Amino acid sequence: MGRFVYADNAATTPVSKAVLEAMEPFYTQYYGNPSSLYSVGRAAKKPLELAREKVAQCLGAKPNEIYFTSGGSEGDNWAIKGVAHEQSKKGKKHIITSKFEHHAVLHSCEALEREGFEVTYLDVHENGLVRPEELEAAIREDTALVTIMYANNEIGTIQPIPEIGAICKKHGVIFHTDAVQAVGHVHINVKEQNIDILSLSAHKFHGPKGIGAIYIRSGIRCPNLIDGGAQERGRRAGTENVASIVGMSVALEEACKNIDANAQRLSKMRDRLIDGLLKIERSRVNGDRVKRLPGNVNMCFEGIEGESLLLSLDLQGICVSSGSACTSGSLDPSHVLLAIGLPHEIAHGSLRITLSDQNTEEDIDYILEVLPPIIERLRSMSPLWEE
Amino acid sequence: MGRFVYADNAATTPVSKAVLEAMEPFYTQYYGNPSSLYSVGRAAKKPLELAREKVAQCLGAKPNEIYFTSGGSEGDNWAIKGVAHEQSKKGKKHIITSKFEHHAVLHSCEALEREGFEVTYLDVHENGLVRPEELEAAIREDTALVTIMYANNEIGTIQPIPEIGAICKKHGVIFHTDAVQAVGHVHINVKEQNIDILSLSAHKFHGPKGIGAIYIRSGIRCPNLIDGGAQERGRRAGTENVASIVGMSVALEEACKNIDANAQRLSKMRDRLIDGLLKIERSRVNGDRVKRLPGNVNMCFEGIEGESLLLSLDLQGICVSSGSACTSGSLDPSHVLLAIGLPHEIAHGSLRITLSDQNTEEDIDYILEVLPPIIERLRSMSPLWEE
Amino acid sequence: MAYSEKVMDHFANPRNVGEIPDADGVGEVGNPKCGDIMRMYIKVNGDVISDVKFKTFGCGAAIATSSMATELIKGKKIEDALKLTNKAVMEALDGLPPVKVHCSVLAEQAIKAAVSDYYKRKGIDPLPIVGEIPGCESCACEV
Amino acid sequence: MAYSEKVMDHFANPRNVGEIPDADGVGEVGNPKCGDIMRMYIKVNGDVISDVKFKTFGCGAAIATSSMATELIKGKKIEDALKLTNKAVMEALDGLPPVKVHCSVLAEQAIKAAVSDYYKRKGIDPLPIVGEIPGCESCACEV
Ligand SMILES: Cc1ncc(COP(=O)(O)O)c(C=O)c1O
Ligand SMILES: Cc1ncc(COP(=O)(O)O)c(C=O)c1O
Ligand code: FES
Ligand code: FES
Repeated sequence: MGRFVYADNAATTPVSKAVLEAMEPFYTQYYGNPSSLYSVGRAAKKPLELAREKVAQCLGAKPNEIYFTSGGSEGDNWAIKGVAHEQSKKGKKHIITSKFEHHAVLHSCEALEREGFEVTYLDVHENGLVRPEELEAAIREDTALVTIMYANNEIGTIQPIPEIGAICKKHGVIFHTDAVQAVGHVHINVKEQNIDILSLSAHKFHGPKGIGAIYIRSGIRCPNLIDGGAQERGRRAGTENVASIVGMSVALEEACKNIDANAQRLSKMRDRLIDGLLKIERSRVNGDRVKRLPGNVNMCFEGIEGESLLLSLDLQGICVSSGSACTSGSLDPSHVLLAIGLPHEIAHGSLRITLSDQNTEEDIDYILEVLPPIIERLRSMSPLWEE
Repeated sequence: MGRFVYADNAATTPVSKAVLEAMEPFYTQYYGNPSSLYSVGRAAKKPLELAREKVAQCLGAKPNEIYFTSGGSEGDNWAIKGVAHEQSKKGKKHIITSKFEHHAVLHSCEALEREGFEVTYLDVHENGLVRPEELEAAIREDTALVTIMYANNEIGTIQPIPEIGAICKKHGVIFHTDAVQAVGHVHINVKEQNIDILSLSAHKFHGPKGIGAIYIRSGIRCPNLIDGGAQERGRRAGTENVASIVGMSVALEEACKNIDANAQRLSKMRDRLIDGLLKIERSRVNGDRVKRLPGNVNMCFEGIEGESLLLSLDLQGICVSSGSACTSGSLDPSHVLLAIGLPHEIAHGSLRITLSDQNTEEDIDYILEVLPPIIERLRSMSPLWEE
Repeated sequence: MAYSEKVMDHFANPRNVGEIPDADGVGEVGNPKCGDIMRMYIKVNGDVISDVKFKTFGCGAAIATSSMATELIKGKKIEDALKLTNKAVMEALDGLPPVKVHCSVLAEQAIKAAVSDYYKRKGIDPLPIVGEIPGCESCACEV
Repeated sequence: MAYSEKVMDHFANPRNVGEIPDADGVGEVGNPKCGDIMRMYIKVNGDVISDVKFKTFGCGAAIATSSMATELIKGKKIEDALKLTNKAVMEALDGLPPVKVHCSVLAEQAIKAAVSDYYKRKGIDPLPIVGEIPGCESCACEV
């Protein structure tokens, strides 16, 4: 095995050195409960509030609009179930989302359907983009919530968030976006983009796993998912995970500081990789080539199946995915690829390569060197492939 | 300032060196998403399942009955709201709990009351103990759930869990216990004690904050609180916080290994501290002196208010609390102390000192030296104190 | 929630603690049930508060605001002392956490209560001068 | 989910991959929609399977079970080959993750399908010998 290339940064990212260093003191030195009044408690409280300010700043929000969560899934559940239950008191029991949201959103919506809510799943078309006019047409008198992801986790397409925000504002409907894949990678400003609620997760931008945040515009009612102590101004109970919160804020600050430079460098690498792989016959790119995350490559190769492709790459030291990490173990093809209209047999042959700022041009060279012969080999074994 | 004594271990504990060392590799080396198939993913998956086995073993449960959560509050909310909603399908809408549960339990119950559930709050009497016969008398045809904490977080009283478990079993009612304060400190065996669901939180036994676990007996239906990806066998979505989960398992293993030695040493220290402080006139111990956590001291001193007491102790390097950490900032006296029948003015003057294995006899000496003159000084300033 | 250094200083070294056995006016406000009681003693010389002492049962902020309030009115004319607002006390202490604002209100009221008592003892109706002193109901806490 | 070393070995170096142009029997099972197709070619000499080759579109487990299954029947009598169960294939691979059990079922079925084809070509009704070969409906996946 020659090289090691981690290129599944949409699944998770390594924690950066600076982040780890920022976290460590909170385990053994400033370990106090931030709600405590004495010295080691206060020593934990201040950095907690500083972290909140940093996160707020990166989103264009106010610190008191930020609540810390245990990650993206919790944020999505809280936002969707909370707003839905609150709005249903006024008889609003309709939700609009898209067909290719993350399962944290889709399964939250399904849970609400079982409770009697009605959900409209917007089409995402061949290019993997929601159409604002279709969204507007779907809004009804009793629409409680619109929840559309900022960027898709498999094919990386970036949704027309400002347009959606404007439409929701115009119709007085609350707008939530699952921005787990977007935060730290593209410019977000919740005020300018009329976002009411936004969920994020630290481990997608070199922060630790198991920590995230939710922005809830002040004035928006979203009852608690986790009741209990008075932490997070009474809206999210549980002793604060100070170390991880501080780590997340450092990671986010770093990501946002370098957002333009990273985007420029990564999208160049991404495009070189896509163009190189498109030379493989009967291959295709999934999702819009322009409105996509800087580091996202998602392609299908006919005649082969995704898992055997990624295992073969793993044997060569390359970590990538087929579908998303959280559905591996499932036999169904990606709901995202089906949503953009791929037939089942092609959807099974997808490959997702997601780059971060830690990847290099040499990584791209290596993937371009290793991948084509693997595809050739798998195709030679495939009964679906007849040249 | 002479000494530094951290004696608020019921609020939170420092992370031990061994735990931190066990965590670190998962931030920068085995950072893969444990759901991923490739090398760095598998390197995270194995320790995750090993951690599950360790936690299961400490509780006398099976590994597939353990689900990782973001802490005690999430576990309590999941258990209580989940079971309640599931049981309500059969028309069971009655819950039994106690008057002095943690707010994660009480506020979950209150949320259910707003949805139409009925809740019986059992008395905890002067000694801070639920009476099994009163529990049995409260069980009705439509009782969905009994939720009684294992040990109280303020006064440390240990509830008659095996008796409660037996009664619930006899009546076919699901029994949840918030064991956040008990796990790692007293012997627990969910099977022998007929516990159906148990929530725990790592930061109470030298594990990190923001991570916990819930035991759900196999066969018990408890719908998800957090829907989404297929993690935790589809019952708790979210990319696993591998570092913290491993840290928790190491901390719990350590705590359970030394449980008897620690209990013996701590209860001796606890009793010496209590006996020493009882020499202060008009002081009292709150909660049963025998059925209490090894490290818990909770006392009231008439004529003074708790916060000024703890601030004075902080100025001398001693970290303790008045009430519980998560309600500080509230002006109400502790609901726990009111529940055991203390009048408001006395409940305001409470002090909680909670020891861990890291405390020493010298710490006790220091507290016994510093505390009496502080009380004397505060009483001399108090209009409620006339000698 | 964290206290300013000024608050901690006045908490750790409160000024004017104690009683004035032959006080000209004594006022007590608060309620043991909510965990705060302030009792203030004043000595009046002409129209000047020549001495003031306090006893407080309460949190750190209650003790600090008592101390600061006594400092601010000591040696002042009664009419000026009555102008002392809880805001002025808070500002002098470099602020208080939001949940502790009521303590400064208590300090303001304690002074008024002491002055009221002074007028009452002199047979003067304090109401037109001092105004109503709201009871515990003015704070958020349920007694 | 993690594969055993044996599975990874058979995945990385599959035995008997390819086609037999002049095969005596060819069987194909699975469905592209569910992401697994196995095609097996057998050469029969008397009552012995003298050669076997496969082509598989599918996951790592599908390729490894195909490889292992061909190894296990090569050179065996037809009647013994038909006794090969998916369990035996799994055991020979040191186990499979639960979600991948169906792949071993597919391998068992592919052999049966090839043998059926062999009998059919010889004008013999395979049903009494080979039995029913269940289709995709035998697996949990929705096609
Ligand atoms: C008895 C009890 N239950 C629940 C909790 C909540 O745990 P966490 O803060 O980890 O959410 C705590 C402590 O904070 C507790 O002491
Ligand atoms: C778009 C999207 N939403 C939500 C999540 C869930 O985040 P987490 O795993 O932190 O709960 C993820 C990734 O896992 C994601 O990519
Ligand atoms: S007097 Fe303190 S809150 Fe009412
Ligand atoms: S053939 Fe693969 S699951 Fe049906």
